[in-house]
Parts: sequence; C-alpha cells; structure tokens
Amino acid sequence: MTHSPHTAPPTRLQRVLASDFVFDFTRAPLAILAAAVVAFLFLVAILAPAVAPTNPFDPASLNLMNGFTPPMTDNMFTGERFVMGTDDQGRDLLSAIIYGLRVSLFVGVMSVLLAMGIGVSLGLVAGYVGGWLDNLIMRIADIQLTFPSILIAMLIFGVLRGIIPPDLRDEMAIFVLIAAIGLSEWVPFARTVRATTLVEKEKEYVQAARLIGLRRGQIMWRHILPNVIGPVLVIATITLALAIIAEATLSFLGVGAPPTEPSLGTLIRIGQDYLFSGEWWILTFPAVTLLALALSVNLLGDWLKDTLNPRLR
Amino acid sequence: MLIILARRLAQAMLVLLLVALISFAIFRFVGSPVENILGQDATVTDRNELIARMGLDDPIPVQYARFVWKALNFDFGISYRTAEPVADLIASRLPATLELAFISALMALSAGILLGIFTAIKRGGFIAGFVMTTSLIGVSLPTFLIGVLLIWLFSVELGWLPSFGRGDTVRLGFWETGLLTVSGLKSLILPAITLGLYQMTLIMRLVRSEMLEVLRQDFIKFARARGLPERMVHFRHALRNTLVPVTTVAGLQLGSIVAFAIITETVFQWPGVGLMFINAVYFVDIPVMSAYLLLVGTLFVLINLIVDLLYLAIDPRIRDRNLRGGGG
Amino acid sequence: MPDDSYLTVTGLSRHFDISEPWLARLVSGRGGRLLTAVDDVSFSIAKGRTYALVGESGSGKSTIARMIVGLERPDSGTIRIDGQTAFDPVSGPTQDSSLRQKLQMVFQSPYSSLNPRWRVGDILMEPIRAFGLISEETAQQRRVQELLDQVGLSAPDADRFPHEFSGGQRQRISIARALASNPHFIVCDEPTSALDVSVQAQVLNLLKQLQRDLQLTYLFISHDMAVVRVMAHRIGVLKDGRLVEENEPGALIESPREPYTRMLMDSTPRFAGGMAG
Amino acid sequence: MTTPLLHVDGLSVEFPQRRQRLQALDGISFTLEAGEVLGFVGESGAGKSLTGAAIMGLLEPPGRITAGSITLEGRRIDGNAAGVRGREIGMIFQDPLTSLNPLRTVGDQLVETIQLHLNLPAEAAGARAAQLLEEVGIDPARRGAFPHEFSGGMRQRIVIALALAPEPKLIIADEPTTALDVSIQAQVLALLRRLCKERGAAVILITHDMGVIAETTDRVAVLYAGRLVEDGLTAAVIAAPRHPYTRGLMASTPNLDAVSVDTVLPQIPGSMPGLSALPDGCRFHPRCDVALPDCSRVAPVFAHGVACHKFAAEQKGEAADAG
Repeated sequence: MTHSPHTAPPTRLQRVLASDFVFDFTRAPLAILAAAVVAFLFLVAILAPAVAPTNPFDPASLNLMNGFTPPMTDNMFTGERFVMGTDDQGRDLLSAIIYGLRVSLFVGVMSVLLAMGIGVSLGLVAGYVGGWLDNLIMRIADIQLTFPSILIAMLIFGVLRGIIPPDLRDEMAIFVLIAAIGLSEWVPFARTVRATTLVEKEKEYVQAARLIGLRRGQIMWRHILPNVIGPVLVIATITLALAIIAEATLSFLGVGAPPTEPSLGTLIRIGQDYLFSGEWWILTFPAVTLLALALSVNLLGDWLKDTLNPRLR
Repeated sequence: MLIILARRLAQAMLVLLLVALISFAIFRFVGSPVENILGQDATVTDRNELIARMGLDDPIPVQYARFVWKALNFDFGISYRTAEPVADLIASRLPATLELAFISALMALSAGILLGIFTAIKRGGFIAGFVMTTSLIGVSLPTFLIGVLLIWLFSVELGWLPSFGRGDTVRLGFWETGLLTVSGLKSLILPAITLGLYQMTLIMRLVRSEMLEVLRQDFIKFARARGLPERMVHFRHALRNTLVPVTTVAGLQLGSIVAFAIITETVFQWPGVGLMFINAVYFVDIPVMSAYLLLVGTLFVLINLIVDLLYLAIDPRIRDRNLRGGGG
Repeated sequence: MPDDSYLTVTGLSRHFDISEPWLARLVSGRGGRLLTAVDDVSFSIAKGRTYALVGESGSGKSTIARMIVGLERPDSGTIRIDGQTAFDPVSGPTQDSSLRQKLQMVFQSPYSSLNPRWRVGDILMEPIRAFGLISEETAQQRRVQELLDQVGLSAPDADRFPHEFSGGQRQRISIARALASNPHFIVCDEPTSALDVSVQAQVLNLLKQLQRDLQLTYLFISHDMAVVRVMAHRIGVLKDGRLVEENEPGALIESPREPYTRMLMDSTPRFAGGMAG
Repeated sequence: MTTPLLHVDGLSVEFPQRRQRLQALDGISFTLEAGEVLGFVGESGAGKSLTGAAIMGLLEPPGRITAGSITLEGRRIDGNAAGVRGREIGMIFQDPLTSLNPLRTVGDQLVETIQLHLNLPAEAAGARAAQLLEEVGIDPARRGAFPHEFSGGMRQRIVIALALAPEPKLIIADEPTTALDVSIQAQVLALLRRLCKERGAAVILITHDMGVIAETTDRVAVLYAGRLVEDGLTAAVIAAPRHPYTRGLMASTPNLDAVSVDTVLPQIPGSMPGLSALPDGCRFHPRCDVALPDCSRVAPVFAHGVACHKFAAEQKGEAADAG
C-alpha cells in the first residue's frame, strides 16, 4: 500500500475492488468456479418452488405408474419424460433433489450460525476474561473435541429424540438436527477465537482502550471481535461443508431429516436400496449434487484460508 | 516425570467421571427407565416395586455412584430392545469394530504421513498440487458415499468383493477374528478403505501444513545456512518437529475412527458396536446408548493419555515447562 | 517532596507468583515462589518535566509504567498524581475518570498499538467520546483534525487505516490518541525502540515540542542510555526491580555512582567524536 | 592484484508481487578482502539483510537475483551457493531464540555440522564440539542440554560456535545482537570479532546501529532503499560522511555526549520509501536538504565511494578550482 499524504483516500467500494482479496479471487479460476457453483445451488434452493418442475410433497403430482422411469426416457405406461428420472414412487428426481438441497442447505447454514454464535462468544469470553471461566470452557471444549462431531451429533440427536414426545419427533426433526450439528461444531470456532483473542488482548491497542476506561464487554465487542472475523470466516466455510456432510450422513443413517422432508442424504439412502437392481440414477444424481456442493464449499474454504493466511501457500 | 504422569492420570480420571456423569444422566433422565421396561400401562404397585428395586428413589449422587460402580464391574443394564445384558452385546461386537478400526488406522496413518511429507517438500510441484486437489475431493466425499460407491464398483459391477458382513470368523478364546480367513480378509478390504480414506486425507493435509509451518521457521533457515543438505534439513530437522503437533491431532483422529466406524458399519452391515449404537439411537435404546458413550469415552481418554505421554517424550520444552510449573 | 511534583510514587512493589502447580509442589515438597518485579521504588516527577526510567529487559521498568497508569495493580506503595491519590494499599486504585483522563500512555510498538480494523479518525475519536469531552459531531471532527495537525499529519489521513502508514507515522497517530483526552501526564513506554534512527529523532523532537506547547509531564521508559540522555530532565536507573541510582542526566553520565550505571553506559555503542545533539 | 575474498558486482534482487515486481536491491557492488570486517548499515527495508541472504543463496521465494554476480575467491557462487554454504560462508541470524532446533541438544547440532563439513569420526567431532563450546565461553559439559535451557546471550554464543564450526572464510552476521540486552550485546560482538580475527575469517556485519559499526568494523557500506549510497573505511566515513543520508543518519543518532535536553535533535524529514513507491532519480532526494535539480531525474553514479550528485558536483568544482 502506498501512501502519499495529499491525495484523497479511496472510497469504500474502490478499496474493496482494489484489495488483494478481490485481486487474488479474479486470478483463481478454481475459486471462481466453486463460488459460482455454490451461488447457483443456493439460488436454486431458495427459489425451489419456482424452479422445480413439480412439488415433490404434493401427493397430487405423484403417479405411482411413473415409478422407476430412467432419465430422459419415456415412461412405458404414461409416456412422461423426466430429466433425471423418477424414484420408486414416481416422484420427479430433479424436483426431489431441488427440495432436498433446500433442506440440506437450510440445516447446514443454520447449524453453522448456531455453532458460530456459541463458539465465537465462548471463545471471546474464555480468551479475554481468562481464569477459571477460561479453564472451564476450554476443558469442555477439549473433552468434546476428543469425540468426533458426528458422534456428538448422533448423541444429541438421540437424547433430544428421547426427550421429545414420539408424535412430535418428525415435526421437530429438522430443528433437532440443527441443534445436534450446531452443538457438535462450536469447538473449532471457540478455540480459534480464543487463540486470536489471547494474542489481540496483549496488543497495546487493547491496553489503550482500557486506559480510557472502556469496559470488558465494550473492548471485546468493538476492538477484538472485528479482528477475529477473518479466521472465523474461514472456519465457517469449512464448517458449512462439514455440516452439510454431517446432515447427509445422519439422514443417510436414518437418524436425520424425516421422510416427510427428505434431504440429499435421505435421497441417497433411498437410492442405495435400488443400486443392486440397476436403478442407478436414484442414487447417482443426489450423490453428485451433494458432492458438488461439498466440494465447492471446501474449495472456497481452502482458497479463503490460503488468501487470508498467505504464509501457508 | 512422575508428577506429570500423576497429573495426567488424575485428569484422565476426572474426564472419565464426567463422561460417566453424562452417560448416567442419559440413562437416568432421558425417557423413563420404568416405562421403558414395564410399558405405559403397568400398575402403580408394579412401578413402585421396580423403582425400589432399581434404586431410583435413592438420592441422585447415590444413584450415580451405583452407576459408576456397576460400570466398573461391566454391568450396563439390560437393552430395552433385545432384553440382553448390554455388556454381553458389546463384548460380542467389539472385536469386529476394533479389527476394522485398527486396519484403517494403520492405512490412514502410514499413507497420510507419507503423502503429507511428500506434498510439503514438493510444494508447488505438479504431482503435489494434483494430490492436494484430489485430497479436497476426499474431504468433501461423505464416508457413506465412499462406501456406497465402492460397493457399486467392486461388488455390484465387478463382483470381486463382498458388499456386506464380516465373512467367516475364527474364535480365539473370547476374541472372534475375521483376520484369519480368506473371506474375512476379503470382507475387510472395502470397509477398511471406506473408513481410512477420509482420515488419511485429514492426516495428510495436517502433516503438510504443519511441515510447511516448521519449514518456515528460523532454525530451518539456520540449518540451511550451516550447509546441511535439503535431505537432512527435511528429515532430520523438519520432520521431527512436525510430528510433535501431528501426534496430538493424529491421536484424536485415530480415536474418531472408532466413532466413524458407525457409518461404515451401517453401510457394510458390519456387525460391530457402531451398528449397535445406530440402532440404539433409532429405537431410543437408552442403556445401549449410554454404555456405548462410556465405552468410546474410555477409549478416547486412553488414547489422549498415550498421546500426552508421547508428547512429553518427544518435546523437551514441554517436559521442563511441566516440571517448572506454569502449565495447566 | 518538592511542592511542584506532579507524580509521586512511594514504596511501589509488585511480585508475580511463579509457583509450580499445587500438585507438583505437593510432590516435590517445594513451597511457592514469588518473582519480585518491582521492589520498593520511590521517585517523583516535577510538573512539566521528563523523568526517565532506564534499565535492561526484566528490570521492571514497564511494570512500573503499567502500575502508574492503572493497567496493573501494585502489591504495595502509593501513587499520587496531581495531588490526588491514584493508588494506596488501603483503598486500592481510584475509579475516578477525571484522573484517568489526565494520564495517558504511548506504547512501544507502532504496529500493535493501533487497532488494524479501525480508521485513524475513529481511533482518535474514541477517547473523545469515552470521556464525553465534546458532544457535538462537527466539533468532534474538528478536534480530530486538530490532533492530526498537532502531530504532523493531514486531515484526509483520518479516513485511512493504520496499515497505510509508516512506523513513524503510526507512532504519531499513537501520540495523537494519547493527546485526545487532553492529558497532563503521559507515560512513554519505549516509544521509539521499534523505529528507525532517522524517524526516532522526529518522534523524540515531536514529544519535546508537545511538552513545551502543552506543558506535559512525561515518564519516559527506555533501555537506551543515549535516548534517555537527550529526553530526560532526571534519570532513574533500574536493576532487577530496584532503583539503584537517580540523578540529573549530566551528573549521572559524567560521574555515575553505581558500577551498574557505568556498565550500562560503557556498553552503549557510540562513535568517536560523535555528533552531539 | 590478488583476487579478493568476495566480490559482488551489480547485484539486483527482485520480489514479484501480486501486481508489480518490487526491486529490493539495485546494482549493489562491493569487495571484501580476507580477514576484513565490513559493516552494512541502513534502516529497515534498506536491503542489508537481503544482501546477506542473496550471497548465501537463501532468498525467500519468490525473491530472486535478476542481475549481477557474486564471486568467492574468483569462483561464481550466485546460483549455486549451496556448495559453499556453511563450509566456506557461515551465517548468524538475529534471533538466537529461534535459530536452534528446539528438539535437539546443542551438542547434537554441533556434531552434525562438524561431521558434515569436516569428515571427522564421531569421537573427534565430539571433541571438536566441546572445544568450540569452550571457546565461545560455554561449559562443554552442557552439550547435552537443549537450546531452551540457555539464556539469549548464551544461545547466540552457541549459534556463533555453530557458524564457526566448519572453519568458514567468511561469516555473515545479520543483526546478531539486536535481540539481546545492551550489556550482553557488547560481549557477543567482541567475542565474534575476536574469534574471526583469530581464524582469519572475514565478517560482514549487518546492523542498523551506527555505534555498533563504529566499534566493530574496519569498513562500512551504507544502504538506502536498495542501493549502496556510501562505502569507505569506517573511521573515514564517521569522521567525514560524504552522502547526505549518512550525515543525517549519524546526526540523528542520539548520543551520550549530548549537551542538554532542550536542544532539538537533527532529523531527516519523512521516512524511507517503500519498495512499491520508489522515487525516480536518487532515492533519497525527497528527504534531502541539499538536493539538486538532477537528483529527482537521474540516479547518481557510484564513484569515489559515494553515490551523490551534490558530492560529484562539489568534486568537479574543486577540481576546476585547483586547475
């Protein structure tokens, strides 16, 4: 960054466009591609009712005669064609995938937000306040980290299922899923934020803020939080991929999204049953969508990590 | 050294008691044990009798102590679903899981570390770049999908390997092993790859980034300035310093292999404790869930303890810091 | 104590607990251990003057600075600032914001003393708002520009981020922030030790000029005898937390009483026939 | 004329960045005789450490040498410095805390270096290591200790022992005492100078401190923004600096012999330009109080030990007066 004292400073937009971040992005084809795929999938999921050919939850749109239609082939009874074929119940697979994507992304994003909220606040408090509170929070984090998050999620899922009355289980399933994944992924946020906070808190600008009498909360919120955003963003991206995979895994295992709101994992679970009998498309298309989503998010996360931490390149 | 050992052991015990507490809480408070055993339409006298027999009217700390005591004697109660003692259930299924986890861990560690070193040293090279990008696919592929794809390719399309089960097993005392029969070994291949692949990519990426971090440090620059050839810089100086942080995380990863086995076992219908657990979650079979948690917790605490001690053996700085105080 | 002293420190001490964890202590049978960072230090600074504390790393100079501004709590001793008690062992530190407003600090590192995510204008505005000095927005802006001007920066610099400035310029921003609350007393903790020599002279001159213009009183912390020589009206030499010698600069340098002071000066590299200040 | 120990001619180093290439060194030339102590002085970013790294072939990628040559006793070593590294040229870095491998004992690291370069059997190498430790003032019995068990000054002594172990002809010391306390600085510098003199090894001492230069070096080279601006015998340069930057640098260094607190220190206005915004012509001209019109357009030629238009013009004037 050059600096000559007499030119006017650039505007915010100019600054963003001129930043190394944007510069690097425009020169990373893989990152651009990944961002495009992620943006496309998000858009499709949000606009699902408008872009899906049929509503897979509408019983009226289902025709059992359409069952097991291969992709791009006329059904031998009804003569209808489906881009990605149909499943056992004659549901249009493309529509099912679009709606499944919606569930997967919703669960993924919400659980990342939950994990981020918990992790960032606990990390800030542990790092800045320190003492026994820090010890307590980090011990819990240590213990939780010893257990893989998928196991924690399953456990939380199982416990919540035990607490919720059986007739409400399906209805609450999505929220139980979000809580389970969110609660299982807060530790990386907390650890990173704590580590960054410990570094930032020793910096002299924080002491300068203490000197003018700012309270702890004000210093954490106004001074330290903006400085942990970079690493939090990277973790959030990586965690999004993890959460999407975790959701798919739980749903695949049958302990996630309910049959009434199938996610990509649920679709793959259904598809697996027909793999042996040759109906490959019921598994393949949801699987490819899931892989494309997870891979793109991971690619973005990887690129973000490299760009925000150039030493690691 | 003795002090550290004592402290680590004390910490491990504490964690175990905590895990037991969670496990107990699940056992005691999730759903009602009485209803689960007797059903909803039992009489009040039946219920009261059971409550008294199970000691559910004792103070909670007493119940907890009893729970821990029973657990120490391998008494985890009776499965709600199969009405078998949970301990027997676990004992019959544990060998399958441990064999699978062991083989996968071996694979993940050896291949992961080798590839990690390779991609760190050859950073910027074509092959290393290719491996790195491919590894991202490995991280993005859910374990269950890897399993399903392997089944599709090697069982359905090629018909080379079995798609489910453990094959034939041989009984060695209390241990039932599949490692000694051809069909057992063949059955192991696909699940082991499925379970190990994801861990391998993680370990590889970890080793790479740690090694790059070490290679950037001053003492590496100074080692080069002393005229040490690259081979010595990499293997005598960088590698050892890399393995210190890698040990911890690799240890954790190994622990998580046992838990990830849940997924693999479901895909391949592998008769291990993971499959047992997932069924328990599905049917809200609380005693099995709580026992599984206790089992996995003990395993993790054990691994952590070993990793910690290993760490102390490798790094003289930690050794001294612990002796001089200030740790914690 | 002379009447014109602005700051008076009496019997200031600070210990750090460096004991082993209790379990290790129990096993090894050793008791707790204390590290004495500052040991019974007393001095006073005349109004409008600069008092320098000089010493090597671990001599306790920064701990003293931090205790005086209230970032750290002394174990014993009293601190009186401008007639007010800032700390005494009975009532502890005062929470008086009017006192806090009078003392400010300039830190060592030009890189970590400014929040990288804040614009310079916001950095300078923060003390003004925190102490409620000026309530009206345009007056606040005017004050920020005045501060920038005072330290030799220009008005548009308020919209820039710290990383756009050189080390010397950042240290000027730090000084401007310290000035923002209209303090009477500034603790300068090694303010130039991270700067290049040619820039160090600029910052030292700026501090001197501000002292003249605003009648500021300085406590100047440094490890560099030569820097202290050109800055201080009085010098205290610290060794292992104790004040071993104190004198006017000329007398101290010409005839040091303590061998430690002599050693410090002998090991300060200088060039023959050197350019006098 | 005999071949000098080290000859650097027109050395330029470049760092390709996102949007531009930063020229970190521009045409540095100097000669070093055997046994000589040459000081490189300059402020941060002047390129003094880079010069050392370039000679050692240890430029951090993507930095690279774009022009010039480095010859050691008549052999080109730019491009293949690995062959002489350690054996013929040793190096000492600023921070003794991080220069040693924390996981291996100091004896281990010494023996490793000795065996590699001197082909000694293990026993002889061990004896040699003990002797080296003794020479730098460390009890040889402590060779089994790990780096963290030594103080900063002790560690820098160990680093010096490591650099001297293969009996190199040249030691490059990059700010070897900046991280140490003043009282220890003097000891370590004296030790380094004595050991090198005893072995007839030449030294390139990189520092930002004119005082260190004055007390330790035979000759001094002043760098500014990637260019050499002045070069000469230390005593001569300090007595009569010819470049306005050298003059300013010396004048602005606070001195123990200052007269009074009320005097204003001489200062150079502004600060050294960053590599991305180097001015045309003489890179010092925006801060120079005696700049001529040419200074902002034409880079001055390095002649008579200095690169300055003003000095050249005065020389010409004197020559004309004399003639």
